[in-house]
Amino acid sequence: MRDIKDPIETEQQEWKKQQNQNRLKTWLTIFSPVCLLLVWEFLSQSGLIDARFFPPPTAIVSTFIELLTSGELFHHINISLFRIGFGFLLGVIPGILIGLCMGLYAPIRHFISPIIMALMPIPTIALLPIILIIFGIGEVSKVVTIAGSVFFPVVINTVAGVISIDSIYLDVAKNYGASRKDFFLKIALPGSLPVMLEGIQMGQAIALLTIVAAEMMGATSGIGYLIWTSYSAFLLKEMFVGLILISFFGYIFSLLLRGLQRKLVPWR
Amino acid sequence: MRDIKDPIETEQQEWKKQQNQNRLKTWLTIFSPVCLLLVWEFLSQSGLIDARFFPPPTAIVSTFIELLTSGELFHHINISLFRIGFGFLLGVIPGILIGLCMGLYAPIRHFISPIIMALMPIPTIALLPIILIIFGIGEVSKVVTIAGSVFFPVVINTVAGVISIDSIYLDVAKNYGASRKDFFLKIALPGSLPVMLEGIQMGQAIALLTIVAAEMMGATSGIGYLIWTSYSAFLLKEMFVGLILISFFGYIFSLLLRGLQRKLVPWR
Amino acid sequence: MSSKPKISIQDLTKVFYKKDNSVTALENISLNIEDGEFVCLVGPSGCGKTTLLRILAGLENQSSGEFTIEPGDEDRPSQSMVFQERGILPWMTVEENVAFGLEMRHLPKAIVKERTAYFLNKVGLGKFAKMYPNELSGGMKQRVSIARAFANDPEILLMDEPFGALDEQNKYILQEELLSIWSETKKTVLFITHSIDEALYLSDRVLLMSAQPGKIVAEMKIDLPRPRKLEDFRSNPEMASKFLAIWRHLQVEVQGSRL
Amino acid sequence: MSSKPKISIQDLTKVFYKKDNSVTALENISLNIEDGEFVCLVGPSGCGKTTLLRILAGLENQSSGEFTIEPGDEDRPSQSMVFQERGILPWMTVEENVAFGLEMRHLPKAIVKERTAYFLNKVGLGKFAKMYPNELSGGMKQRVSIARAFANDPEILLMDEPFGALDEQNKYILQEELLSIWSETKKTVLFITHSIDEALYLSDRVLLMSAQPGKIVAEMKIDLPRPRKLEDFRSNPEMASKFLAIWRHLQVEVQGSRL
Amino acid sequence: SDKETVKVNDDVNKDNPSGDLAPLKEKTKVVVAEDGAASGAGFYIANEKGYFADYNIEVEFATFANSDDMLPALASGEVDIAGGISSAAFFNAIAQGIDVKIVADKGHNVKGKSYFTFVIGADKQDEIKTYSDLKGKRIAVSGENGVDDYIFHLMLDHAGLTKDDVEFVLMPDFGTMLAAIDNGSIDAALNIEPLITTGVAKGMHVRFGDATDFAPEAQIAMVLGSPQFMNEEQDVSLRFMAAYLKGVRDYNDAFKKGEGKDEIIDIMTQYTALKDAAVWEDVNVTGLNPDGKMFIGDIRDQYELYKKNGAIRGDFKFDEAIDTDITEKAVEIIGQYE
Ligand SMILES: Nc1ncnc2c1ncn2[C@@H]1O[C@H](COP(=O)(O)OP(=O)(O)OP(=O)(O)O)[C@@H](O)[C@H]1O
Ligand SMILES: Nc1ncnc2c1ncn2[C@@H]1O[C@H](COP(=O)(O)OP(=O)(O)OP(=O)(O)O)[C@@H](O)[C@H]1O
Ligand SMILES: [Mg+2]
Ligand SMILES: [Mg+2]
Repeated sequence: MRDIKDPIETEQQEWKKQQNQNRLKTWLTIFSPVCLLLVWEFLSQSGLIDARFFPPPTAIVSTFIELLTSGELFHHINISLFRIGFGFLLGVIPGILIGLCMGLYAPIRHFISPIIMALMPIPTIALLPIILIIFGIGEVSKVVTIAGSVFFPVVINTVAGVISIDSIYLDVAKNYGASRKDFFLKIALPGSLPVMLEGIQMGQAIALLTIVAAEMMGATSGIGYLIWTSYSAFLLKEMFVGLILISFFGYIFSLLLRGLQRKLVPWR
Repeated sequence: MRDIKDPIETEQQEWKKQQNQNRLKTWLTIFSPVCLLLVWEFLSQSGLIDARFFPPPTAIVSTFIELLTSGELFHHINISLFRIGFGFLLGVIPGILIGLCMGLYAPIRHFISPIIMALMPIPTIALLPIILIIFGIGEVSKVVTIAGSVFFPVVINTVAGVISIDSIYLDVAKNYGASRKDFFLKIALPGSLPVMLEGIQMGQAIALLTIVAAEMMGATSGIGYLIWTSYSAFLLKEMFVGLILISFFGYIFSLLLRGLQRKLVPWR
Repeated sequence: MSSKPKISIQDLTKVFYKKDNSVTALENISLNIEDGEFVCLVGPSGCGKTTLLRILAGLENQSSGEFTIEPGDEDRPSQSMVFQERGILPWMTVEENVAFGLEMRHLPKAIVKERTAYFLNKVGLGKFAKMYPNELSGGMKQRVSIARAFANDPEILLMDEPFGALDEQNKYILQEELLSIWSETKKTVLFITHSIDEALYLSDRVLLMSAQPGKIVAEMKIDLPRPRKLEDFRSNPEMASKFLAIWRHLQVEVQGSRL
Repeated sequence: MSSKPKISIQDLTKVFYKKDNSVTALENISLNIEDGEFVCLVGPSGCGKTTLLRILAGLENQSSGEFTIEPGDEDRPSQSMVFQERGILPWMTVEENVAFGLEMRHLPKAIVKERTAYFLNKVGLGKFAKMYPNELSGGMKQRVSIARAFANDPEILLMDEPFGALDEQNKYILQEELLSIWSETKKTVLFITHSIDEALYLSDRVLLMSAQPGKIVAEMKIDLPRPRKLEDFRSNPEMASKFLAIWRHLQVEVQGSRL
Repeated sequence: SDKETVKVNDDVNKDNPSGDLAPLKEKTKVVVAEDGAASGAGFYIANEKGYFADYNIEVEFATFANSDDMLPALASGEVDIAGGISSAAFFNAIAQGIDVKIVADKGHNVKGKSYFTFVIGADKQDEIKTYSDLKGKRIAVSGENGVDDYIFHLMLDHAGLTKDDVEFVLMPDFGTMLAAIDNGSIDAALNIEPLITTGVAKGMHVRFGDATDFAPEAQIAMVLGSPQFMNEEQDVSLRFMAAYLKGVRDYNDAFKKGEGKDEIIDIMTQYTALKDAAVWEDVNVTGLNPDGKMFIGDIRDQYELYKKNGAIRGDFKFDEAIDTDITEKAVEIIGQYE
């Protein structure tokens, strides 16, 4: 028995080293944004970068607190989250449905693909007037703007997901006599889910990127509105508050989606 | 022998049917944009959609020809292609290098990842003043704007590509005594290439999406400039010419990249 | 040979046609399999074994010739296939995978539940019912696949190298399990394998196929009494000579097709 | 046993430590392998065979104990490993894969070229030199892997179930090829397999491992004369009894570890 | 005028809440497109002081990034009133059948106190002393073929320069000009309040002369009306204009006469991005005519310039773009401003 104790101790020490390294990595992950902010603060305070354009983070934080206590910020955040949320859903759901149809039926795919490829590279900013004409200046147009940019990555990845389903699973379904509906629900949907979710993750990033453009027309509030009105009034601290909020929500959303992914794709 | 002729004929007929179907699909692919244009033309001509905002394609084509014969269009295309090309390279090359380093060295990855995640959702439009402060209003700032948005998908996919390299290949390299440099060039780079190229494909799409924003600052020509100045002068036909050019280049670029992919990843 | 054969195949030919070169995968296959018979098909790689099975399973159409599967008296599916390792659905739990065939036939919930549980226990996976396939070893996955096919209670079972990817010990264990379930249900089985030992151990009859184009060139009755034990089978000199006979035959075919 | 053993392992133990449960994969392995000997290691799944090989290959560190590989007189690498099917690099051609070890040692171009060509021909892949692995069958991939290891000309060869994923006919053919190359070079080989037949057919000595924690519980000398033929081997009743001895032993181990 | 076909309820009664026109029978919503500029003062003040409410008008503001974006919204009737600049876009829109009308003044420069004028880099003061010193310099202008471009041209004429003598830098965002002038990318810019004051305070640029030196009567911004609103809802539009002009008059009282200035500045800080009341004391505020009168001749000059530059496509009658009837009628009702 004394012989065995030795190797376990050796490995235990190895393991502890490993644990320490892992802890170090976690620390690095937390430390790096803090580090970035510290460097920024230092550069800005010391005048090495122009504090008028890059106000020190502490100044941004105090502006943030001001806006927060005045209640204004909550209003901006609320309305933007609403727009992002609805726009996201309105882009994701048709994206999935159309993507599934395209993936399953080759003629539909061949017909729609070129149209999607042609529309995708058109910048949102150029679509704003068209959206405005069709959907007016209300909430709908903002939601649609976001939906429009979310739609593309979702539809493309859904098609890729369906196509990537191993043909053996199609054979299994056929061999066991799956009906059309069963095939859709039990093979096509879950089979394409992993790749589809990557598209949705991308869609989420794009929804955030689009909020500024969406709130450039006829909005009177929202984080995007805050960013561009602050910017055009050269209130850079307020602008940075908006940008940091967007970063923050980007982080939160990707965590949420990763959680959803773990729930929806438990088999991975 | 007479027995065998029969099945071959049967299969030949099957094959011909298949061929016809494939031809049909090709036709659908070509037909669908044409179909879209025809519907648009009809709706616009008949007044079912507002021709002031959606001029019929024939009118757009004649504007296109006008711009083309005046030589103006060539100039716009040239300068934009130059900006897109350089911006693309300037985003892709650091993206690959930083991505490889992040993929190979966990501490670097843990340090840089959060910063990248925080910067990614910041819209290009909000970065324009910062880019301008640092790079001025010349060509550099336009190229950098494009590079900035191309960088993110490339770096993220390169990291994913390196991480996805099967650990058995790392074992092979170690077992056969690969040096650091050999490991980098013969394992990490080719191993991450397939996923990396997907990031590059995405970067290409984003480069096109960004050209309008990039050419909003101090530009006097370019497709993006054409689009937004036409739009702000309410010359919608000219704007549509610009948008269709972007669509067209998106198509061409993705074909080129797919060709490159076939060259660079012959083992797939 | 009193009643009609369960599976009867006449002059079945399959050609894969391409513009430049067309491949004759199967040529004039004629074959009868009795009800309750366990038949193994052995042949060199690429000789068309999978193709034959896929035609019987309705996943591929023959180019010429015919086959019939004698219908039973009940409302049972005519065939179910056991695919190789990749054939179980990764997004369903073990239980859902086993229930798949029954669900597709929209049987009452209670029946689905009962039969699923029965066959899960039969293959010793009762405790793993809620797990996903990626948490299982290769051997366990194949058990799921077999349970799914048996739970579906088809007229005939088509098995395409179900144990090809397993290690030898697991293979022996699963072979025994398969024989034990089979002896209870007495299904008609058409089983494909590369392994001569496996064919000899499992089957009532071994069919030998030639390399491309695939034809049935020999057959061999295996009259070893059942239940069989690996020990008896291995120490049986008659089996050793049968092994060598098949082996020589296949070697000629394999060498011939390798050039 | 006149000179020093080529590989000597003393009291090698490997523990995989985790917070909650630590696994003892190998326990007090002691073992000598002579120069030029072909040794097969057989054991139930998960008993630590791969772990032992990885330690010898320098891909893993032992927890305690020692091993030495006697260095040769030339400037040769001490060992090369033949991995399972996935072990060849998909982004290199067949030729580049075979040359990989030589390239890593930065040998002169001419030598690399010559040796690569020699071993490519040896395994019958001369015509496929410019192809990528995805265009090859499983058997051809394993040939590349073997050629790569032999081309590297190491002191010893470590082979981890190289033929595990192949069909039986291809397995027999590759086994023959391996023996023929080995008999030319007379390398020391440590070969892992699940297949009792394979172990008996290939090796000078079979080592049997117990289920977790892996220990060497038995060894068996195989004195069948070389060159061996599958026919002789299969019809040899002594081999059949050795097979059954190992089989019984493993069955106990496998059943024991299955609960 | 010939538009009398629409019957307008214009009876005046001192007992009405407004002291003049009767309130509308039903509460009516008017959507006003704004870009958050100080020149929207009339709207903001009228809204805060309840002049719209007196007529039972409810105003909803919609903010746009720039005035060109408002045209499609005006044309489709999504917004009723917009504050915009005169630009080729506006005339082109009319030429394509989008029947938008120019209704009233929404911004001109006050002599010597221009709110829309040139600035030069703070470090360029020794280099650039007179307009002709701008030769060879980089000048940022926020748009081509708009009022910015027009003022830029007038300045060049005044300086005796041509377009080729300077480098025209297109920079659609006034905020960006601050950054660009600070890092030396540009030497001068045609900027707008309150960014001019902000930039001066931060030491980025200084005011350079005054736009009234060469463009004393430039019509910079205008109230635009949607065709439906101006032609078919004259009951509403008349009351809207009356309330607007009341707001403009309060504005003039505050900034010209100093009456009730604190209240007005308070309103301005609420509605614009300039939140610092103290800074409003330094800002050169927008000139807003209390009777809504515009420099129509100047608008015509602008149009001629755009046409000369080839930026106008299609034909239309210039006079049809201008519809001041309602404004004039509103002035009649609420009386001339003293
Ligand atoms: N869809 C197909 N298109 C073209 N040729 C095919 C197709 N499927 C199979 N083949 C060809 O038909 C022949 C028989 O293939 P099959 O898969 O039936 O062989 P197999 O006996 O199952 O081989 P293995 O033992 O390797 O599984 C092969 O030559 C193969 O290349
Ligand atoms: N990196 C690791 N971390 C933790 N446990 C491990 C690790 N590698 C192997 N093990 C454990 O060590 C034991 C031996 O594994 P090993 O892969 O050596 O078995 P093996 O004999 O090669 O099995 P097989 O025949 O299935 O290949 C197993 O129980 C396994 O779970
Ligand atoms: Mg097969
Ligand atoms: Mg192993």
